Amino acid sequence: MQTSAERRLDHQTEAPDHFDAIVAADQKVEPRDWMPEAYRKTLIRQIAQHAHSEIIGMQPEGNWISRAPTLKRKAILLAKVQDEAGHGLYLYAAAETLGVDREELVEMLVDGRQKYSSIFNYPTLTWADIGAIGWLVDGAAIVNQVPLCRCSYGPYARAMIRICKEESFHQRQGYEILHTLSHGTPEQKAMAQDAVNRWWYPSLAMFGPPDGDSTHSERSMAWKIKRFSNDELRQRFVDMCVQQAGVLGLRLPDPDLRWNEERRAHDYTQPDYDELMRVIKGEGPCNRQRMAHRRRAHEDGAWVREAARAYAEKQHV
Amino acid sequence: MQTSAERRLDHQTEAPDHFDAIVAADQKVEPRDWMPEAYRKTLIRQIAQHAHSEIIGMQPEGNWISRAPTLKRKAILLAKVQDEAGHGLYLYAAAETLGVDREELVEMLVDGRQKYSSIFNYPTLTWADIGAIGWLVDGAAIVNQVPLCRCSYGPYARAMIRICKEESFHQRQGYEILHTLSHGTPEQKAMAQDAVNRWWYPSLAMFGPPDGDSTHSERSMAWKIKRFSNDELRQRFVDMCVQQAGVLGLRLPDPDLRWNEERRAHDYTQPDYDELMRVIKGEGPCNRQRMAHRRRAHEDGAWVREAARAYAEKQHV
Amino acid sequence: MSDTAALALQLGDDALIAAQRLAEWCSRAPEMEEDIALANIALDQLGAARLFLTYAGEATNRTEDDLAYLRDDREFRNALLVELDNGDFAVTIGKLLFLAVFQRLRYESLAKGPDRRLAEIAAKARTESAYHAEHAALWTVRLGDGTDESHQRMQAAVDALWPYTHELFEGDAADLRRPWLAEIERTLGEATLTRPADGWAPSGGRVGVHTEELSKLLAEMQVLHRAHPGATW
Amino acid sequence: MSDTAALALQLGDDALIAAQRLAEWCSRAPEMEEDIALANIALDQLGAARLFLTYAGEATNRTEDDLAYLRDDREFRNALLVELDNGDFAVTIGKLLFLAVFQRLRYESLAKGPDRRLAEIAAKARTESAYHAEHAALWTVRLGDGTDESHQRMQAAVDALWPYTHELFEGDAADLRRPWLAEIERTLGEATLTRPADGWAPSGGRVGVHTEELSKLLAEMQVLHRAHPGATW
Repeated sequence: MQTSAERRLDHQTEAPDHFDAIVAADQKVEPRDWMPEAYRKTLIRQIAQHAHSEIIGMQPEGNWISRAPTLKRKAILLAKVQDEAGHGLYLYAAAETLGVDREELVEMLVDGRQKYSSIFNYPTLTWADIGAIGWLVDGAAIVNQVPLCRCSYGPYARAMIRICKEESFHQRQGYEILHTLSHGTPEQKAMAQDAVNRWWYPSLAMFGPPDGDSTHSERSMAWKIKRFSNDELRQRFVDMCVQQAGVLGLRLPDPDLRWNEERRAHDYTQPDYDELMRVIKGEGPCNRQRMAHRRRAHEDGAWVREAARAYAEKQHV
Repeated sequence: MQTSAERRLDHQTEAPDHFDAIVAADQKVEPRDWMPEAYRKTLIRQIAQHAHSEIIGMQPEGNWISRAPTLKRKAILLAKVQDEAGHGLYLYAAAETLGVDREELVEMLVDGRQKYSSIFNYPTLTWADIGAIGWLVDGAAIVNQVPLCRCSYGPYARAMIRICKEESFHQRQGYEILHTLSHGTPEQKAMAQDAVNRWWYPSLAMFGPPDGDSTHSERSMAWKIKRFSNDELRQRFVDMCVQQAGVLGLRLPDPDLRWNEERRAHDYTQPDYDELMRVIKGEGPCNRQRMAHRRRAHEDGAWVREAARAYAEKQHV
Repeated sequence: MSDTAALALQLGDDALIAAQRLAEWCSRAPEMEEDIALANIALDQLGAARLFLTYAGEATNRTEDDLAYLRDDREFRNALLVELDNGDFAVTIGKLLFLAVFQRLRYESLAKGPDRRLAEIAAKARTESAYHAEHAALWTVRLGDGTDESHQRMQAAVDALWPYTHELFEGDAADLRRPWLAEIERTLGEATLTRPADGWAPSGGRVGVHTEELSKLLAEMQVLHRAHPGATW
Repeated sequence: MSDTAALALQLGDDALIAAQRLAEWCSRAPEMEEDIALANIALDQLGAARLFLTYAGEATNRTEDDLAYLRDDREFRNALLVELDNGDFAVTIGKLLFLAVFQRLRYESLAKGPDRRLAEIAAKARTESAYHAEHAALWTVRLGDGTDESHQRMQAAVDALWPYTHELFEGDAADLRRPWLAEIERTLGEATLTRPADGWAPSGGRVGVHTEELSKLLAEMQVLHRAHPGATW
């Protein structure tokens, strides 16, 4: 009979092979499986950042709930922002399977040690921004996320399947808002075009730096966390948007955007990656505002969470 | 040669006669003069309540500064509310000549030991309320205050002269707002009538309970702090308003209001004095809100006042 | 306006303004689960508001949006309770508890009432209200029987809101106060909170005399709709 | 729109939004004298705004009220600094200090400029700005060199606002930064405050890309005017 120390040793020596085999066979790594520490850390960082993005992402859209132009739109938008909180929860739960606490992760968000998607550091200036976020930002997110449904880490892949389903619903809603605006009054159409003008390049930047400059990418590919390069996904997104913009009757704000017959893809102007770096560094229009908002909510709620804990403890006595 | 103690004794024995003589001769009692303790206390209470009313009175009108319908109206309203702060300051200064501190008085306001005029416990619901407050509330204040310009206590009388001049300017502005509204669109006219409907009876109640129920009144008359009874002033106000309402083209909301040839005055329906008592007791629509607002401003500003004191002390070292 | 339309308007306005206030919590709640729960309740209230307002406007050919976006505060018929500032989480929970228990009782009674349309809407909404009341009661007990601070905040909230509960039972709803009180007193008791004394009973909401807060809430709620008259969204 | 009209619009919008924010303090200031002083400054800003906006609208036949009440935030040209939330009294004083010193320098330069109307308005406004700057400097020093708490709050305000000052010097106003800095650094020094490092420099106000706050400020400011198109007040 083996001692538990021996079993652990066995497990650890056999484990790397087992892990490699799972990944090679396109099967899922599960929480009980051995995994390289770097794989675990990469996943925690990525899933947490993704979860944080859902939570911070509630703010720019939440900004228009009180002012939504019809009750139906108000309900749809509120439900959407609520879904984002839900996505945050699934993702924190997926991260927790890797041996971290949600509370710990939230602390890291609140004190700036972990990041969230830079796209949410741009302001929502008009109602049409709600449409543009749905169409472009959720659209980009979906292009990014669909491959993650096949990610090698099981809990993350399963969370993504659920999230992608809802995201594509959100994207359709955003598209529909823009469609209504662009077929509405001249003021509404102008509002829609203005929003697309402002959100286009930040959406392109959501795919991250160009492949040449991307850190972490290669290893993530090998581990089958990531399946396509930043530039591949960006191209896919551009091609998709061009077609949809036509139906919407809106221009994408890129004079050099055109079909390249040879590449069977659109040529397009790259986003300003220096701007992306500045926004990541904390110098986007709304970084401080988003963080302050999150921090205030967290602090203002402290007494409530404490009360809930105290009450729960009394019930267990 | 007299000792100072003897002089003081002399002063005190001679003083009551001197005080009575001043009052009888319709001259002014000044801070240096001896005065009965009850006279002093009555004045402090009355002047402080008057000062508090100016300060609390900033709130209902301040509620519409951000929404004033033109820039000109915004400027006029802001200047008016600012004047009220100024009136508060003159009046606190007048009270201070009677040997109390402003800070002490403000504390008494903030913790509810001293009152302010109940009229400010009604909400301003529309822009027309700004007109109605100017016309009716300032109008009633002027009818109340003009006789105070001849009050026996010098500093109070002089403050009132200055205040009455500004108040009558404010009243004209309110009248003019209502006049513009009542000659504007049907919606504007309806807004004006609605405001007059709501402010009429509370304005009548500003003159206090009917003469039969009025405490303090007789002594104040004898001391020439007060010169007319509550009901005399109320009648004067009604007669004045009837005539002006005609020019405005607005109805006063009293079906029994009519000229009484015999009395050479208008008969009118008395305000609901039970309501007045409830509002004084703290149960008006906005008592808690007004007090909470004042208290918050006071508390939020504490660190600033402290800093100013600390800085001033450093300069004197 | 018929009595039924007037009643539908009142019910719709209560639910609409409650939804607008609850939605202010979105992205600000004390925990993520609660963010979702409050949004859910806001969505339920909004859903009920839409049904009631649609019904209220039919006779006069006005849509739910006409009623929500093109009336000013003097025309709104909600009780003052729902328009009050959210305050801290305890105030929000207090408002919800008082409102939701009332709504549930009212919807139960309407579901048995003579007007078929109102009965249908009420039958659907009462299930939701029961959940809202339960959720609010749970938090009332947690906060009341939690820490010293939470107890004190919850008691302060209940004290501040109590006067505004009287208005709910004006007119036809008078009979509901007794069962409402029974349920509220039970919850307050469980929460180790003191049931405030009755006294000051502000009102006016049902005849359009609101607090100064409502016109500001509406300014924000209606700004976009009003800026584009006749537009489709 | 001519360059002059565009400039007048920018100057008018700075002053108008500053006035709107300052007026929020009315009945809320830390002492009564300060309530009066802030209202005075708001009135000065509002007065200047009216003159600039009247001039800005002449060529296109729009009144000061057309410009103030019938544009949305994408059409406003104020610097972001003036639309930021008032925050605590230290933030308000910091905003006023940075703005008023800038306005005084800008008005001084315009008063000597070629456009007669702008020069006239600027000549009047610069005296007022000098007073505003003095008042703000006085408080900056008092708070900076007052108590520990006030020092910390004033430093935090200066740090938070500093990035937004860069935008003031965009375009034609670039030359003013040096004298502005000299004066601000002197005041900060006297106030025992640290001058923040330059770095992040948010902008966009001059082309109508504002913070999320502005459209909310405008929703409240414009609600009544917009609700009654064409009415006289």
